[in-house]
Amino acid sequence: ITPAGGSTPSSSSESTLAGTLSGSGASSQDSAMQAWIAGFTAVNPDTAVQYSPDGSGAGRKALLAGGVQFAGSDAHLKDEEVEASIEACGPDGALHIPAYISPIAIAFNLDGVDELNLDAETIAGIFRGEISTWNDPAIAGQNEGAQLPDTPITVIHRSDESGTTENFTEYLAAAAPAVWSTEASGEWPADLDGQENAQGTSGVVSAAGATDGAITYADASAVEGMGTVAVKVGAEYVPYSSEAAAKAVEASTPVTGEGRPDGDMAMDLVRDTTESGAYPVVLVSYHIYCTTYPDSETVDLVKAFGSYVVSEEGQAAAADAAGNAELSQPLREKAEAALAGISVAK
Amino acid sequence: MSSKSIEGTGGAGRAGDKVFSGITLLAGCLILLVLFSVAVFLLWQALPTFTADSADISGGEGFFTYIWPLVIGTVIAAAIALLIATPVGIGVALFISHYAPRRMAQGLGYLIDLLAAIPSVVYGAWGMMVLAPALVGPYTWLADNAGWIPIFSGPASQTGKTMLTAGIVLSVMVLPIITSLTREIFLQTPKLHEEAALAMGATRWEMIRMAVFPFARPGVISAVMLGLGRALGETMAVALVLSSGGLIASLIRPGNQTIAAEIALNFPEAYGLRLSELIAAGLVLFLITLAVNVIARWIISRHKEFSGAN
Amino acid sequence: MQTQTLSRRPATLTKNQLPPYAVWVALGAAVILGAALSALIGFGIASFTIFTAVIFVLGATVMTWIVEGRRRAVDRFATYLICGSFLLALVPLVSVIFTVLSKGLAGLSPDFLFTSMGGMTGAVDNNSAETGGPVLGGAYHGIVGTLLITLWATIISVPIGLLTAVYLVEYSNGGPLSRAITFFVDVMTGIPSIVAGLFAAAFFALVFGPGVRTGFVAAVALSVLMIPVVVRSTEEMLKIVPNELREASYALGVRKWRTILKVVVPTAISGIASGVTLAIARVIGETAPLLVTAGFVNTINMNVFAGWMSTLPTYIYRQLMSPTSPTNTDPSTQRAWAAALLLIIMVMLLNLGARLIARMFAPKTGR
Amino acid sequence: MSKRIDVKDLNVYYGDFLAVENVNINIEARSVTAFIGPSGCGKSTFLRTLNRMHEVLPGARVEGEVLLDGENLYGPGVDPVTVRSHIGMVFQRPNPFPTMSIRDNVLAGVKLNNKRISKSDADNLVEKSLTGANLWKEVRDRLDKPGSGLSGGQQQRLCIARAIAVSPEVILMDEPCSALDPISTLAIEDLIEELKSDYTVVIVTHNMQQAARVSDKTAFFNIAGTGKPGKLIEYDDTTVIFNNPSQKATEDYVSGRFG
Amino acid sequence: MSKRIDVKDLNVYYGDFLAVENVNINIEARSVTAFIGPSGCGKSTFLRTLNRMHEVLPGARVEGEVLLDGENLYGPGVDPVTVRSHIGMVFQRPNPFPTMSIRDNVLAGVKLNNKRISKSDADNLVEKSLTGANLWKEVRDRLDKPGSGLSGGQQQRLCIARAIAVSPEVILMDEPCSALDPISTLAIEDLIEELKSDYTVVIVTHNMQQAARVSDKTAFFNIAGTGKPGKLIEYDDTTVIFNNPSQKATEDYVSGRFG
Ligand SMILES: Nc1ncnc2c1ncn2[C@@H]1O[C@H](COP(=O)(O)OP(=O)(O)OP(=O)(O)O)[C@@H](O)[C@H]1O
Ligand SMILES: Nc1ncnc2c1ncn2[C@@H]1O[C@H](COP(=O)(O)OP(=O)(O)OP(=O)(O)O)[C@@H](O)[C@H]1O
Ligand SMILES: [Mg+2]
Ligand SMILES: [Mg+2]
Ligand SMILES: O=P([O-])([O-])[O-]
Repeated sequence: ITPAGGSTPSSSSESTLAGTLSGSGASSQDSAMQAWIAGFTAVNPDTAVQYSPDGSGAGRKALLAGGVQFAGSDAHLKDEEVEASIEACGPDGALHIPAYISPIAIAFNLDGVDELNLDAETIAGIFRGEISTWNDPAIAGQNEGAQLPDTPITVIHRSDESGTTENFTEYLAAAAPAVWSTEASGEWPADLDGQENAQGTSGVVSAAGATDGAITYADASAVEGMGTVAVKVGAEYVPYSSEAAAKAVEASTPVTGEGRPDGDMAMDLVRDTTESGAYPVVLVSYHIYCTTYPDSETVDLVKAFGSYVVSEEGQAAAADAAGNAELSQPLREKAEAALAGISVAK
Repeated sequence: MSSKSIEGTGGAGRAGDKVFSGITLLAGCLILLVLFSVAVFLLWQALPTFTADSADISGGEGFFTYIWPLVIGTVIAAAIALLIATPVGIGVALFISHYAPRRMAQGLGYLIDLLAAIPSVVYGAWGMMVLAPALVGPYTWLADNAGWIPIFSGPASQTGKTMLTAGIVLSVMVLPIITSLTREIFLQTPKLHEEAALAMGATRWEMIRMAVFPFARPGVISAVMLGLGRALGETMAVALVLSSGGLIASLIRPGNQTIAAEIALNFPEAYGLRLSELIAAGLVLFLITLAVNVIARWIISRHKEFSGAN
Repeated sequence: MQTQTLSRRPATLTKNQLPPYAVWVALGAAVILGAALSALIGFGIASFTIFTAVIFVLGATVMTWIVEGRRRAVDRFATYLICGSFLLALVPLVSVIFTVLSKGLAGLSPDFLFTSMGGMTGAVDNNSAETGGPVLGGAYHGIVGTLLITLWATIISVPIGLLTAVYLVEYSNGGPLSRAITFFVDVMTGIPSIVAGLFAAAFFALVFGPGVRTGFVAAVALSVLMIPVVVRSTEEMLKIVPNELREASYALGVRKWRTILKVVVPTAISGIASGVTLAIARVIGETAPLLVTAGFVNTINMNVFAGWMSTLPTYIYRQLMSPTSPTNTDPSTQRAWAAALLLIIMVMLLNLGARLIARMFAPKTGR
Repeated sequence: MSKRIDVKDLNVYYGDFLAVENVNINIEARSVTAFIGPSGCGKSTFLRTLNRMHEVLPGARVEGEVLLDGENLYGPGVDPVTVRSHIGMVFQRPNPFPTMSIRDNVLAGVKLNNKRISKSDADNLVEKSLTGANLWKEVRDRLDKPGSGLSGGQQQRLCIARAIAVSPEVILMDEPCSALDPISTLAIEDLIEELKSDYTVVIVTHNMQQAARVSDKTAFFNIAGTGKPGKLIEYDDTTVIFNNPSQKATEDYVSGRFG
Repeated sequence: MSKRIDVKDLNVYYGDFLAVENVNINIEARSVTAFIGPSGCGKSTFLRTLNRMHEVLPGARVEGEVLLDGENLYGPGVDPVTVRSHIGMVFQRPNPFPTMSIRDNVLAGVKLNNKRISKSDADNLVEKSLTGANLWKEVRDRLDKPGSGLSGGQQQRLCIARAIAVSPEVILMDEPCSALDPISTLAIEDLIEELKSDYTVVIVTHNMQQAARVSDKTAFFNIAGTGKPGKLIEYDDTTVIFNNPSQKATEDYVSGRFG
């Protein structure tokens, strides 16, 4: 039996773990998940982990209904879900572990332009359709010297409800409240007519890649080869990067409240942060586990898998495969401590 | 041979008949039961939507405001699909049944049936990656030259992912269904009536109008209904091909959405009331199908007196 | 009696005929004019074809109208439209097949057929994209899942559909129950596939507790979609079995149920087989209901009653929508199209197989 | 093996439509009885009531009695399926089962009912029936070929072989030659002549010459007009019907003045 | 209006199968010619070559000449559609268009050529054609009812009305009475008698009495056996064929010795 939380699976190469772990949830971490599953089952050959990228909501629903042992979610449990988690997971409810952190890039397709500096108001204006050509003074003013054509701007957003959209609109609503008047939501505002959309990250990226003058937002790992926006934070423009994203995550505030277990890592990101070098358009995808499981095999399996995911090795494997940002050392330690608290239900 | 009596034998055999007809009846009832449970399932899951506060529904103005653009969108998509697929499908079926050389006809039928063998994801991907980009040019042209017609008003979509594209993809998917059924029906037109028309000095087309179409009408309508079912319920192809949005008249701008695609796109993240809403949308789609079928049956029966079946 | 006829008709049988070469002349003229016109707006194959076709059809029709009269012209026009619609229908077919072939053929290797995606990560794809190495990983698990789930869906829906059709055609006499069944079968054809999936998932959750996702649940969901197609097509095929065969059998003192099983169904088997094939083709490509009922995995599962399963369509969908490596999507795209090609080949083989089986059982007309 | 049929006060309906009215007739065993009459007079309809094939059609029903050697076919507890295995039938258009070989066609009555029969018994039965139908010589080499590959006349004889393979007591034939060429017709007529020594044969024909040639007794049916019921006008020895009928209508019909 | 037909060396094929061999016959204008012969001898097949309906069947073709008042129907440049509007046809089974009213059925052929026929012209034509087909009195009150609601005999007369409405020169009838009851049959026979004063009428019948009653000349076709081609055996005045035929086969057939 693996000592609780202490060691990584690589140190228990004579693994005695067995069984199947099922998870369901966010598609954002799908690629990283494949890397974790491959890495974990390679050292624990008698185990199987399956993950169905059904969407964050579906994953949380499945966890709370007892259909899976863990959920992947781009958002932490809502209050009414926390209540339900007590029934499904025992008195301490469910545990959030940030597993996948990735900056959301604002990417565009404009010949000869690789990078633009934009502040939150301008970004919000573009995505609302209020700024409709690329040579609009609002853009040009922040980008002296850039060759901006009079191409119309084609906004391409996600057609499916998504965590990416939720995080992106959260940023817009927090950082440019004057322009972005609608509430943050996983669904793109319905009242913005005439905009293009596509399903999934790869959908928006390929649509934007094929359309001159298009702009979209997507998980940064997927925007290879497109122009991207450096976002104005405080007084400077910060381009997306893993480090900048990690910085934004560190600056976040923990979520507190009734029914959340000790060490829970659910967090609210500070989107309007002015911290130098932080990139606030970032997505944190959690693994949500129960604090108790009915039998010790499951507990061991969950702990082992959870620890592997947040381990340096696991994070490196994911970053390799999915191109996301790795968890910082302090977060990793906090996560391992929290995972150690998972126990067999009385 | 010994003289046999006709009475009192075959009790066991009779039981066989009873059992078999009982089984077939059971199968029929099972279908009714399944359908009934689907309906109950939909109702039960959709119920919270109808009792909820209208401000809580997506859009914040109640379920009706939420659903009716989707209903219109669904109808538009299906209508485009049928407007294209019905004449072309009937043409193809006629070609195979009455025009193509007999030796070729079967092979040609197989060729068209191949269209039915292509899974809808592939149609979706094809529509998104091949068809939509190819249509950007024509759409722009239409917006420039025929923009005064509301359905072609610009500015045209720059990705080509519009309602018209979705309708075209749906029509391709529906085509083999309409073709294969109508073809069989056309082939069964009584020779009697075909020859009656020809003997009167009708040309081939006049013969088709006089003898084939009247005979085939109910069958063609049910074939179109089957196709319509597919067009109404298709999820993946529409989700991939349509750049959805609010209700607009133009077919070459991004906008509009169908119920099936709305469900598929939002179901994964849906939770609580939103989920009920989506299921309620499914219920509405179910009702649309029901209504369409009722109308189709009514059209068929309205002309019963003059039907080809007599 | 009648001195003046109401119908105008030529005095002789051969008056007012276009010479046979007239059509070719019209075609030639249409090609030239079509090329000229499309050059005006910037030459393109599509516009050239459309212009030529329109000019040819209209020209030949008008020419016929002038020489041979309205009726021949209408007949000719209809003939062109009908042949044209067939050619038109070939356009998407050719385009889809070409797309699938050109994007998928490269990925269709033995490795693809016989390995799963187990252990495949984005890092592997990144590596093969960067080094130009072969795309690793395959669709074996999807092939297995597709075959098993479709098989089970067929096992469930064919007997039910067939028996229902038998009931409708042989037993019902058009009573209210049969009309209800016919009507609801029509309605069933319009159930969106995702609703069928949700229904099956909810049903099994009700019976076996939450989160039951197996190949079998998916098979049930697909059956809901398959049954109406089977019923519809089988019904039509049973209806055209000549009554005289039934009577011949009854007259031999054969019971009705045996007559149905041994005479009626075998006679209609070829039509039934193609109907079943159509039904299978209808569901084998489903994605949405599979994801909510069978889940999705990258490893091989041979058991439809336990564990999650992938099928080729879900595999295609996932490879396209969330590529294994977000940074290098080409390997995933290639796998998706290869799987699409594979799926089409499978359906075609199935179709051919059904035709073969049908031919074996079909009424023999050898002379 | 052969049995007589007595029909008492038979009315035959299609739903509410009375197709044949009040027939009384006694059909002798080991004889050929012909039904003649103009089209639509109910010959086929009446014939089909003799082995309860009539009721196969939806809404079709019968009033009255049909006695097979004194036993009422329409009595309570009588299973129509049993009746039909006692009284065989051959139809106007030859209808061998298209999915079966010649051999299986002959054995259809046995095999379709799932009766177990040894191979040698089956071979015997096939040979006997086909010989009885005058077809053995022509098809002995291709028993495994589909029955639909035979010529019309051969198909019709195959259907007769199929009917006699279940050893019925009576054979009903509804215009068995009307789809055949003259040579096949002669073959079938010869066969009827032979069958009569073992079976009670009833034949419907629109061909008066044929009736005159093959039958011992003839029944003439007539109809007053469309929508009226058919009636048995006269029933007597064939020679009487054709040479000295007692009814005017019969005389008109057999002398070709109408029909 | 009426025209004569001369057939020269006609061979008729179904694919490779020669169905009718080497027919030479001259059919007079304004007369009734009957074709008789056993089933399958090619009467229908031959009749259908007279208005090019034969070639409607796949693989069917013809060698030889059919001259309508000297013009070859099978000559180059002849459109079968035109031929058929000159030579009308009535089939064995009445086949009014089920979706059309009685009136529309009569006008079906006329409307093809004359789309905008005035209402009064149409009314006249309907009345004249139906009167010509002896049907006017029976249907005048229900011209807008579907044609399929009529009785068999009425339907057949409706088909005749439909055929004569386009004022053809020749009317071909393939066993027009074989599906009818005696009363309807008599009505049609009377009609044929009348038609002959305006049209050339050719009628196929399996009923020799009918041939004797209605025709001026009779052609006897025969066939040597299944798979053999049918041939024209004898063609002469009806009285000669029935009373004093020159061929043994004809005599056997008309005296009922076979067929
Ligand atoms: N299935 C049916 N439903 C209703 N009426 C029917 C049916 N079959 C026959 N009839 C009617 O019953 C009457 C007798 O028909 P039947 O077929 O017995 O005549 P028939 O003497 O055999 O004629 P034919 O010589 O043409 O075979 C006719 O009026 C016919 O229209
Ligand atoms: N569509 C067809 N294809 C092939 N052969 C055919 C076809 N129709 C008829 N025949 C054959 O042509 C020959 C002549 O048939 P036809 O129908 O002309 O005979 P008939 O004299 O009209 O007989 P009946 O009196 O039964 O109507 C027969 O051998 C028949 O089998
Ligand atoms: Mg009859
Ligand atoms: Mg004939
Ligand atoms: O990861 P997503 O929720 O944006 O699909």
